[in-house]
Amino acid sequence: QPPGAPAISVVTPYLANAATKDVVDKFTAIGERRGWQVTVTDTAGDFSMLNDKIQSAASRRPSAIVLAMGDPTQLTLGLKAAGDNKVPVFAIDAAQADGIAANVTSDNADLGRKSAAALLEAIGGSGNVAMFGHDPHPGVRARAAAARAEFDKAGVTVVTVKHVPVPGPVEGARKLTTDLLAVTPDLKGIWAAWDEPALGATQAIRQAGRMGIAVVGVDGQDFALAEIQKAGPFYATVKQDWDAVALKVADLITDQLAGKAPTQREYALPGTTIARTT
Amino acid sequence: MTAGAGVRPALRRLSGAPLGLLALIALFTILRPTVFPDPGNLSNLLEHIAVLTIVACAQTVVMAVADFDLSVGATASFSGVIAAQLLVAGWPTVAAIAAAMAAGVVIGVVNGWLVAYLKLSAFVATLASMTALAGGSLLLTDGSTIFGLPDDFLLLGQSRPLGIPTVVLIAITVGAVTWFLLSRTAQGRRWHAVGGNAEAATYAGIDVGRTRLLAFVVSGAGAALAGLLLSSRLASAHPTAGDPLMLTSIAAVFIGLTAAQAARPSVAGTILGVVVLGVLDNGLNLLDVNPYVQQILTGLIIVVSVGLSRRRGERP
Amino acid sequence: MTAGAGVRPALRRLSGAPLGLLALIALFTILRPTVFPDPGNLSNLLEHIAVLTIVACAQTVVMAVADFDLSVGATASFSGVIAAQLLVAGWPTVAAIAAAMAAGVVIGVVNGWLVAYLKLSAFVATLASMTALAGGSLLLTDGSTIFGLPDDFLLLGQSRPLGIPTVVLIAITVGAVTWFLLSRTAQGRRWHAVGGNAEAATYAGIDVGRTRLLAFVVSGAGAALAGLLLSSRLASAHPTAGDPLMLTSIAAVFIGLTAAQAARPSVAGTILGVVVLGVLDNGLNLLDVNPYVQQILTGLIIVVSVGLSRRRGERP
Amino acid sequence: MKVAKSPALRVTGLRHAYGRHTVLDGIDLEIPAGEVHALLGENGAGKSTLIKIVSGALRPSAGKVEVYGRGLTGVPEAQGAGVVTVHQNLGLVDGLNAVENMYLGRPYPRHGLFADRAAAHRHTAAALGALAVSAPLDVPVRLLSPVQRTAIALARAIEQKPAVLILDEPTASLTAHETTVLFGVVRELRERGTAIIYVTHRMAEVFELCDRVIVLHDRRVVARARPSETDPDALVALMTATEASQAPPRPPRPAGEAVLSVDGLTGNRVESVSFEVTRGQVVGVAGLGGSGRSELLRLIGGVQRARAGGVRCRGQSVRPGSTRAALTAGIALVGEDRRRHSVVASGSVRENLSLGSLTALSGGGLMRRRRELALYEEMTALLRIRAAGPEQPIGELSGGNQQKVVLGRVLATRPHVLLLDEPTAGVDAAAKQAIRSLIADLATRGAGVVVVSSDLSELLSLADRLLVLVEGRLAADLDPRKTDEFTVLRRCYGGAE
Ligand SMILES: Nc1ncnc2c1ncn2[C@@H]1O[C@H](COP(=O)(O)OP(=O)(O)OP(=O)(O)O)[C@@H](O)[C@H]1O
Ligand SMILES: Nc1ncnc2c1ncn2[C@@H]1O[C@H](COP(=O)(O)OP(=O)(O)OP(=O)(O)O)[C@@H](O)[C@H]1O
Ligand SMILES: [Mg+2]
Ligand SMILES: [Mg+2]
Repeated sequence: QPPGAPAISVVTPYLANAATKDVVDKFTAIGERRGWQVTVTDTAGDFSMLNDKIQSAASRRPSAIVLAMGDPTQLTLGLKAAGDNKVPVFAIDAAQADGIAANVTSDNADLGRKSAAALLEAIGGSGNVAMFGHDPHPGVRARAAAARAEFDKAGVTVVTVKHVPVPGPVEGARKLTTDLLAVTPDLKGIWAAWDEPALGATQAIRQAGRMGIAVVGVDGQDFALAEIQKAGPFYATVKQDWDAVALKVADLITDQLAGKAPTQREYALPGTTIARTT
Repeated sequence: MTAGAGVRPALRRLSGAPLGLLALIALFTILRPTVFPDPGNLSNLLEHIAVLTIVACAQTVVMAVADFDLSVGATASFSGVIAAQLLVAGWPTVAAIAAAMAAGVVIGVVNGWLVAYLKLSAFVATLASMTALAGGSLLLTDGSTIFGLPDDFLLLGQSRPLGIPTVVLIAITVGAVTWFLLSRTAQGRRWHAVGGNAEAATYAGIDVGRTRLLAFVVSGAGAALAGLLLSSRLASAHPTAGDPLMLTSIAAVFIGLTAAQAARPSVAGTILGVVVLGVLDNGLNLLDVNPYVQQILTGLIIVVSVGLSRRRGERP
Repeated sequence: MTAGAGVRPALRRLSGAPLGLLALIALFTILRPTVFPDPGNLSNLLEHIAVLTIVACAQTVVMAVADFDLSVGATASFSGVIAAQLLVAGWPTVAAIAAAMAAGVVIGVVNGWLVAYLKLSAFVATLASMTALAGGSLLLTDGSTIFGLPDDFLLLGQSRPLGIPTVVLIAITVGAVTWFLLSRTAQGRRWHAVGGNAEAATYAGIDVGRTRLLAFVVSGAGAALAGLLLSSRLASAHPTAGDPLMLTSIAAVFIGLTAAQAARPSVAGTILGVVVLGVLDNGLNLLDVNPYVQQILTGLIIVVSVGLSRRRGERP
Repeated sequence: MKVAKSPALRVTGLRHAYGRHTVLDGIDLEIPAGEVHALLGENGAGKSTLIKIVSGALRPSAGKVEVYGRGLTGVPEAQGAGVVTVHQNLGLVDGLNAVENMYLGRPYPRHGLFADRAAAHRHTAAALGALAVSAPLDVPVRLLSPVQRTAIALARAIEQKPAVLILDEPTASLTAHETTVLFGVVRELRERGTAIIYVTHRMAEVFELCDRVIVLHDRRVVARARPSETDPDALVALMTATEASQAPPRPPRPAGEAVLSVDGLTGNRVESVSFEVTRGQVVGVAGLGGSGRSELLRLIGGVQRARAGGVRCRGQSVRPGSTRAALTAGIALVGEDRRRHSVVASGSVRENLSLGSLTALSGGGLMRRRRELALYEEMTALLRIRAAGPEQPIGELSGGNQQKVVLGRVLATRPHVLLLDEPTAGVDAAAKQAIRSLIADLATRGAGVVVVSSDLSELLSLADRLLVLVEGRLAADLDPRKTDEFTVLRRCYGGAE
């Protein structure tokens, strides 16, 4: 990059997560094509450090900071430092908050609703379902809330809500499912907040031979698509449009560089359901 | 003065040990009389603890030499990633497995060398290799999950000859081999002697450095095997899949030590620890309590069940 | 033989210790000559390591009695959650802080009681309380972040009287107090004595149980303080905010031990360890390497810098 | 001035059992102020157990302990009543330095509000000086020699101005010089009215120092006597309940070929030491504390790497700095500090015995239990080890019996050269005799033996040749049959011929 190229700092606590990595890579690629100097920093789940990283980034006065998938309520200190240094912060899949110019996200409520709808379709609109979530993650939490509302509306019983351990979500969900199957003979579906626990659930169901139980996930990761193609328990996933998200953020930054502030505080982009039937 | 005086306290010590476990089993059997003692559930339970058993046995060896290995989880993740990448790149299954196991052995040698010859504390050395390996796994996979592994590789973790899962058979074998190594061979004596008093071991003509290094090699190999089974079971390799094994494997060894009031780690104690953790997890899942309450209960029950297993007596 | 014979090796030991750190600093100064040694960056660095310093100092006390405390991270999270909930419920700031600190002390008493009197191994006891506390924090917050804390509470972690962050001042105070406790008071000598040889301590009339319990109380209180600072800094309380402190605090003590080739934990060594970790993190960030590669480098550099600090000599 | 002899310590109806194994039963003692009572008994007779009870560290199964009429229950109470103990294992914290150990469990002297560390330092140096020992005060005591460590433990006890002082084998690792100084200190304390219990396995000390002798055997006190009313043989007979047999003086052995050649060996303290040991020869090494005797053995045995010089065993040069290489070549070493160098406390008696010859006791890497048990039987019989069985944790054995297990471990390697550092420290009279005849026996069968001992009379009676180390250098090569203790001691101090 030529000297004087706009510097963009990307910070995230979740780079070990495939979706995060995916969208960050896409954004980086777009940015570099536009001649920006993009740096990426990960804190492996540590929010205190994430604040530190935003502060450090801010003190270097980049053209913009991009926060990928971090809960902004825990980042007031970093966001304040960015504000003090007049560095705009754009968020990917985080949330609206003071100090964030705009948040571009897959619409988590939409993801929740669409995935719930897919599961309802798979189980024929009635029966018992279980939900696998991870509340400390705000996006996942929002999805789960929307899905729950959808199930309640359809009159489907949510027999249990499980907390998927991170790290190790696949194996964790697999064990949870095995135990769940032992106590719930009439289970018809499992809703997972993202694809990895859905994969674990699928494997447990397959091993138990209860092939009638349907599973849905969210994210549209490659392995999920592969599972769906097998026409096994993994019925559907809702793909987040990371290309669109990355592009939108890049466009907002381009505008910002041209002196145009974003018109909205949040841009929520819908997801696409990928089901066996589609 | 007869041999009885020495044997009896040893027996007493052993008989006290599984008390907490029995209480746990009784509790879950009462609360879930149809589901918990069901053979299907028990077989599930065995399958769930198989991978941990392997890592915990390997950890027992390192802890017998009074060190510990924080890198087992990262090694397991790494080995799974290596195997998966080679398989996806078209290597034959056997070659990929061999390469992953070799990686585990190399990691063990490096850890062992750092601890035994560079004299870093085991915590620092294995924390460093844990960090580096975690970075390595992420770099190799680019943070994502590798899938599409060939069917013959999946047999390792998913087949059930005669209805018994292969992973369980492998875990039993690893347990038996480790038990045999630690308590029936000259090498096992060396490990225990170095762990008990390294200086005395030196005076007795034992090569302390080599003994210590070998223990890390065992744990590296054990962790690599666990990683292979994990990725075969999950039909995919994730760069952090093995990470939870670190803390739980050490916990299993310590629970065994504490419950059996033993002066040194033993495979029997470790397996007791693994089973306690496994039963607890399975039982609480079956009870379907709130997942957060389940964590609270896990903590409390570990204390109570391990405490129950103890009689008044010395600290291990 | 004169006293000189003893002083010189001690000096040599000390002078070797920061070698790795100096090498690290030199490296980053050469690679990033304008940014790294900049006073602004160094002040940032201090602020970043402040919370860890507090927890690591508390951990040093527990490790001086030859135990360790895995629950410090969970205790920090828990204390932050307690304070935040009480604040949101309208308690005065001082009362909420007092309650959170009291929670830390109670946790310390429970841990200490389990280890010192129920004779559970420190690993099992503090792992259990870590698990239970993690569940407790999640239950209290329902897994989400508490925010909207009053401004006077935020002063604790965010104010900068005379340009120096309050957290740094608090960390310096905690470091000084812990150093004084450990190396200048009778209680400190009791801690070291129990850690060095509990039997000899008993013979010398030291109440080993109480001494051990007190160490856990210190670490509980230190962790609670760290949790308060953390949630004040983050202006919010998250149920897992403090978790990473567990491994890093133990790592800092061990790095200090290994690098200084000391026989027992010391506050000076621990702070060396904290600074090594802090400089490493800060420097690698400034270099802008791929975050996965950064993890790999972190592992490698820990080994090299700690290894560099060692001369040929005894194992700590 | 003699203080009136009121009973300072009274023990009544004391019984103690470890599990079902009763070691003390119906013990009554009365120690008046201003008297030194020797406590004798063979290894495992229960002396240390009795002492742990009196000092409050161990709760008895029955009976009571009173000091000046006050009943005692724990260590703090006992210390409050003025009972001070130097335990057999010294009770030092290895990682702490001499000053910190000196004030273990006690506050430092004060200077106004603050602890006066300089004064603590000075007191420690002075207290050690009073015992004629100097030691670096600011290194962990684990780096110090046994003499220095013993001195620290003794100095700490004496500093506390005890009403009742209990010394459990204080001279086990002291040389003649420090022993003499210690006796002076003990006599002084006696003059000041301290009641003293003195445990020893050195018969001469009983007659030199003590006012009374108490003999423990088979859980009970079997004799109380004035030294003037008895003699060493009678005491040994009481302790072992057998007739004492005097070992016949050894015939001189003809020199054979060299089994061990030490050539210009140099370590930290030891400087270019050369000598040869021939087949069947017992070489004694004498020297003051810190003269480098232990280091010499460590260098030969491969525990420490020599800075210069080499070692050959039966003509083959031995790879330096490896105990394994030394052992393979046939050189076996017993270290001087049992707890540090010898015992794996977490293991059983059987495992500790086997440790030196794992290869011989295994086949294809697999331990052969039969062979191990045979070794256990052989060694317990040969060395008269008192253990409850092969599986008993070695930590439960008395100090002397642990030492015998370690000797057994080394004998099992069938060494050509045996290096023994203070082999009879803490070993009872009968076992001492057994060890001596064992050494003689080994020599007769062709092994070369190098013995370091602070017990000069023992060295003189045992050795065919006596080397004297002064400040790490070989200062004299004497014929034990043509010299006496006084001459040896004079040479140890660097005196010329
Ligand atoms: N902790 C213990 N548990 C079980 N038995 C023990 C324990 N400590 C000592 N014993 C046994 O009690 C007996 C007395 O031991 P003690 O240490 O009092 O002997 P001692 O007279 O001091 O011998 P020595 O002269 O060898 O030091 C021995 O048979 C020993 O094996
Ligand atoms: N690791 C060490 N570091 C520093 N000094 C040491 C070390 N080991 C031994 N020394 C010192 O070296 C000297 C020689 O020690 P050595 O143990 O060989 O003496 P010794 O003749 O056996 O005397 P002792 O009767 O005290 O055992 C002693 O003064 C001892 O304090
Ligand atoms: Mg004794
Ligand atoms: Mg010596």
